[in-house]
Amino acid sequence: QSSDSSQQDGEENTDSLSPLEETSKVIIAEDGSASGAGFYIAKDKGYFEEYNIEVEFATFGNSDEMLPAVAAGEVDVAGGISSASFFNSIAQGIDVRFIADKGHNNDGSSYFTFVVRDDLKNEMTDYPDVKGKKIAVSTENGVDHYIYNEMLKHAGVSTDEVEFVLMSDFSNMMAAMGNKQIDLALQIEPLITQGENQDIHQRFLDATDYAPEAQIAMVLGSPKFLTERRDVAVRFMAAYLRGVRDYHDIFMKEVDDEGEVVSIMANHTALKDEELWTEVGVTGLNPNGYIFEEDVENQYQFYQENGAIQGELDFDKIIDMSLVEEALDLIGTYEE
Amino acid sequence: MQKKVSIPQLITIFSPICLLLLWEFCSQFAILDPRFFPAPTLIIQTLVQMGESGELFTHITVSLTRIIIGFLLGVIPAICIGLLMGMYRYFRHFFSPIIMIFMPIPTIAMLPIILILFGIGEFSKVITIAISVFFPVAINTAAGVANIDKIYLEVAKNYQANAKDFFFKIALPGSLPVMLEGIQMGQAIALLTIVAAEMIGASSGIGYLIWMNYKAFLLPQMYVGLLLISFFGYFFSLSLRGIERKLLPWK
Amino acid sequence: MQKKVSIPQLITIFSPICLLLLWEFCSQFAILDPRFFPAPTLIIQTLVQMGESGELFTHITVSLTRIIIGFLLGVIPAICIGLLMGMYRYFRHFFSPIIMIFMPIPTIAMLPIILILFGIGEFSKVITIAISVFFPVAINTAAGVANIDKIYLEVAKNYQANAKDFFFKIALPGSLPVMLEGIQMGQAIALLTIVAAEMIGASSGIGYLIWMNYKAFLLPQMYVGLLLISFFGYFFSLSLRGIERKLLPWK
Amino acid sequence: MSKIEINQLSKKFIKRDKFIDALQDITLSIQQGEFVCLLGPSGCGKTTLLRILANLEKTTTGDVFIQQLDKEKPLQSMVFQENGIIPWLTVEENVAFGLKMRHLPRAYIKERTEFYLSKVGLTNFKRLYPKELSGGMKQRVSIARAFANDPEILLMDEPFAALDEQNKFILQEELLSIWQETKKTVLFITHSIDEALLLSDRILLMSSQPGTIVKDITIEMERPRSIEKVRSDSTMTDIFLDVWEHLQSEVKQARLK
Amino acid sequence: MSKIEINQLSKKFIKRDKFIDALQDITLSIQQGEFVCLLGPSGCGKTTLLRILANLEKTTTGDVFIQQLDKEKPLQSMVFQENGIIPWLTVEENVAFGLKMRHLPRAYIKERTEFYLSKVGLTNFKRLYPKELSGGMKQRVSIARAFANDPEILLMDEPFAALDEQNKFILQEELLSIWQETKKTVLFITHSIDEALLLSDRILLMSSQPGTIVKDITIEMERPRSIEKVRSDSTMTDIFLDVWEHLQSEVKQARLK
Ligand SMILES: Nc1ncnc2c1ncn2[C@@H]1O[C@H](COP(=O)(O)OP(=O)(O)OP(=O)(O)O)[C@@H](O)[C@H]1O
Ligand SMILES: Nc1ncnc2c1ncn2[C@@H]1O[C@H](COP(=O)(O)OP(=O)(O)OP(=O)(O)O)[C@@H](O)[C@H]1O
Ligand SMILES: [Mg+2]
Ligand SMILES: [Mg+2]
Repeated sequence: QSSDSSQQDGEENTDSLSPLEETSKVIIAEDGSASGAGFYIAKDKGYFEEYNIEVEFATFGNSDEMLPAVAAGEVDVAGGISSASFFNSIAQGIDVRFIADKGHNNDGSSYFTFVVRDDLKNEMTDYPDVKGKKIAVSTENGVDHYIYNEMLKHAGVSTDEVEFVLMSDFSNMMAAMGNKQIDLALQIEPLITQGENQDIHQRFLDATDYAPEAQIAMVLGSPKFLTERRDVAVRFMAAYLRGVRDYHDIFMKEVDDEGEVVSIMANHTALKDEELWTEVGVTGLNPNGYIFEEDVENQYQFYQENGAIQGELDFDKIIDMSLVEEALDLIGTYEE
Repeated sequence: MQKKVSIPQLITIFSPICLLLLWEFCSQFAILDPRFFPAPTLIIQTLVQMGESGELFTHITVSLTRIIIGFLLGVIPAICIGLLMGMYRYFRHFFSPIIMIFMPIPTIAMLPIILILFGIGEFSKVITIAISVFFPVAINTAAGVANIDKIYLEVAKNYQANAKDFFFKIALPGSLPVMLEGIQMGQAIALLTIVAAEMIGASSGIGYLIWMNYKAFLLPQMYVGLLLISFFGYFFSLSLRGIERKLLPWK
Repeated sequence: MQKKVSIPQLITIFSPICLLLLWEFCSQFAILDPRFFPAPTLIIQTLVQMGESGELFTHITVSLTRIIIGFLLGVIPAICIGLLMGMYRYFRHFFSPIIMIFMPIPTIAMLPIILILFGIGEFSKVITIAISVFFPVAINTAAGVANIDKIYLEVAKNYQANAKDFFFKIALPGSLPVMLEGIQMGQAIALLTIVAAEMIGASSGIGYLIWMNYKAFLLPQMYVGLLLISFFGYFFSLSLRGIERKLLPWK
Repeated sequence: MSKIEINQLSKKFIKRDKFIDALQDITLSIQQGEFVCLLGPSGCGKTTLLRILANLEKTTTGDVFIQQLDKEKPLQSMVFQENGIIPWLTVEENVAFGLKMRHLPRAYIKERTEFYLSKVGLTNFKRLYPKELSGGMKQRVSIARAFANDPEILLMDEPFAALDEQNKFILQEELLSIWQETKKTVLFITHSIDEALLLSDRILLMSSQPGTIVKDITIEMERPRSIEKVRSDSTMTDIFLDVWEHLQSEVKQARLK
Repeated sequence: MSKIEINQLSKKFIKRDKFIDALQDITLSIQQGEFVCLLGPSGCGKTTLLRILANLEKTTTGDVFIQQLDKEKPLQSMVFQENGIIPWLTVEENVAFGLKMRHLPRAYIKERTEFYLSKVGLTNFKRLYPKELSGGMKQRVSIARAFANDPEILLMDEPFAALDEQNKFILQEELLSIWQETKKTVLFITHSIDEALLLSDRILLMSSQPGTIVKDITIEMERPRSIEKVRSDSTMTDIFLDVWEHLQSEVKQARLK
């Protein structure tokens, strides 16, 4: 279509993508985490509405529970943490695709990183110190496990030299820290900041040290949504990316919008304290929507080595950036 | 006289207050870690704040609707199947192994199956509650019918009751006391299941309140949720006892 | 004669088989989505595979140990407190509101508190089970004591039984039938809780098997876990009925 | 033709692969309006015989026949020993039970119920549940229920066994007075010889297991009878001692076995 | 000095803020070895009086006294009306219950238990549970338990009320035979005048509520007695009719109230 629009700023280009003639509803599965920023902002700022798209959020206990919902066609789009279960479900014929970035770490202030128990913060200063420690991770054969493994590799410590503790919830880790049951945990924002403020734990270095391009969360699309409702999907993606860009402007470029975005975030996530939003390490969201494809493949390798994968996969089919590209064509590429 | 009667009542009121005071004390003096066990006063404060904003009210109505509908949806078929099981032994022999097999399956493990079969709408939440309520009620109803003194069956037969009369005059009222015990249990289970039920694509409700706030580690808010569950548990129990007294004037 | 007796047994065996065949059929012909409802034959295959590798055996022993210890840890204090509640009314008035308050709190919501208080070791898993077993057993035991016919208490008094004899000869055996009903229920709840219990830092066990495989979307493996839970539920139920018959030769 | 006709009846029970001969070769006929008492040692099969007549048990061989004069009327109604009244129905509903089960017109049911309630003196208690009644009152309800149903014959299985002597007598008097009004055929089981003497036109004496009828005694004392008269009458004392001796020897024989 | 001494005893119950006068101004004394029957209309307070003696109820005014000749022996043991034997103990354990509660030597308990089991003819049934026993056998257990406990006095509250007439008589005979061997003082409640005539040395007749003792009848008929003798004896028939009349008028009065 219009290749000239790619040179221009997104804001001015909305008219090139006309609103739908009939209002269309899109159901988004969410787990209430901050990485859904793109969805929240696009909704509250009316970007979806501009395209005559009505969105509805369905909240799940965790991202794995969304899979059956995607497969059953109950939701069109889901935001999920990368894990073996995605690959397995795809191998089993549940045709979900990774369609955009929904979270990666930013240098120096990772939103998903290791924390160390408050009373150990002085004795634990560098990676080799993790030897012999109890480390809590929230899933086995998920991105957490992958990052944990990367960290150990980086530290030069073998998996036998530390104790892997599987804890189903990040909050359980807080509790276990308080009870001195674990020494380290792979924790997520805003709990990292909350825990720091309550002297439960402190950040332990930064995840970008060993996994700079880890793809933590992704936007998933149901194939039906991507094919049969392509016109809706394109507009959806365009609105999403506009939301992500607003987010990027505020949190990465520190453009001032008088707190509108922050209050949207506080409204949609469990972090209600708007002050804290200036402190937390926010998730990185690619304003152009692309994901770290290579890292996704690495993760897949890792899960496969662990024997957690059943069946073979065709990555070209899983990672589907065509929607992002189509949307970028329409609203233009974001320039840093 | 008057004084004597109220000693047990005094104790009944005194015991939870006692517990609360102990908790308050331990929390204030950090014997229990106040980060994890916020003082009751703080929880009450949070409750009031949440109450003022009105959001609490929505959560409560949403959950209560789910609990009540789910409860009814579980209890009604349970009573029907239970009565049939009690009355016809072939029915009993057919259903009891099925109940035995499905009963031990934990609610959390059923969630994905429910999701696939019933989607993510209200219905799936309600059905989660219904399923967990179903088993104890069905079992107790069957036991209730089986426990009806044989002599009443013979009286009915001797006085030529037809099947319908037999059902409504003998089987149903006769099994009611044991059935109501099962319903009482079902009520407790309905509440126990609300958190799990509201893990399926919910965005409001007391269960949602509890686990969302736990995930966000906002413990006072989570305790508010627990407090509400407790309160409704107590309230439902008492209401059911009241209904029981109405339904069983002959006990 | 011989043939007549086995008709109910036939039905009892027939009904789950019927269900399995229906499932197999629906799954094979994709009436039920086979990605979510793998055919029973596939599940059995998976079971055999997992069994051969020996890992299954570890999971089973680990979980059974937890269930049994947790069960005992819940049942024993429940019986003691239940007996005291049944025998002394002040005790009853003191404890019943506390039980009423804590009973409706869902197990999942208790996990963080358990974690704080008891850590992530074996003990916390066991205590999760124990807590959920505690309530029904305590309530039933108290009801059991309260239901002992007054005449036996008077016989004991008339024949000058002392407190200890009264406890062991009258209160305990007299409340046993109702208590055992509570224990039967507690057993079912212990199994229902194993998944939740093994969410606290576990790395083996049937509950772990279920939710890990669910999280990894390995559904046949998950169903193997559910199958095991079902099996043990059935098995425990039957065993308890057997024990009941031994303990209550006078019923 | 007689009202009740029993022909060569015998009944066997199966209990743990063993046969129990409960009744053997019973043949008897009872006339319209007769009050017949069945007396016999415990376990001789009295209840079994009654249950066969009440169609709650099948015969093994032989047959029973009850003459039906009015097609509208039920064949028989039973007064059970104890606990026969239904605890979840009020006194009134219990009395109306048989009529309701036959779906008779409401007004008729009401009228009959009121009538028999007043006959047994329970009008003021009609809204109560059985748990609030004494043993004697419960049996009154049971009797009123059976009479209200207006059956061809009445079967009574030790209706007064659980009552104390004084209450028993009051109920016996009441039963007789209702019986004399309605002239129903009654088959009445009892263990008490005095009761049988007071109530019956005929006493059928049974042997212990297997139950057969060994004596058929006609009581000719005029009515109304009273305990005082029964006790003072020497023929009655003779019948008492005769029956007593028979029962004692049956019971003692049974104990020796 | 007499064995049991009751002085100006009265007893009030409180029921829904109303006082019930159960017993009023009872004064009586019973001699060592006497067999005394307490007869009275239902609800006159017989059980209440027995329960006061059994220390299961307190007096409102007045006092009771039981003479204790042997410090080792319990003051009293009770035979309850029905269901008094404990269902989760075997026949043997039930009989030994009182002795066990007093923690007597094992061998002694065993010997006493065996003795009374054989006395009531239950030796072969000693390992059974009560549910497997007939009503008569249950009451035998209850009687054996009370006698085995060897108390100063025995209290019996209508022990045979639930039995049929023939079994009742057998048990009455057995009770008399044991009583004659042991010469215990017995206070026995019954509704049956025949039973009282057969068993007792003395009949205490009570009025209906509030219970007072209105007659004290000494039965002088020689022992061993039998129903036949009682029935044929004219003095006995007179006593019977006398008591009967008294009870009937009490019961009828009570009904009119
Ligand atoms: N359903 C049954 N199954 C097996 N045996 C039975 C059954 N009903 C009765 N019997 C046996 O049949 C015999 C007669 O029993 P039945 O109840 O008729 O005696 P009865 O004369 O009424 O005794 P009672 O005077 O004690 O009431 C008894 O030996 C009893 O054990
Ligand atoms: N615990 C109690 N509370 C209130 N009233 C009672 C209590 N026990 C007995 N009564 C009343 O005291 C009176 C006497 O009762 P009791 O049981 O002694 O009579 P009884 O002569 O044994 O009668 P029965 O012959 O029916 O056994 C009755 O009116 C009864 O209602
Ligand atoms: Mg009978
Ligand atoms: Mg009494």
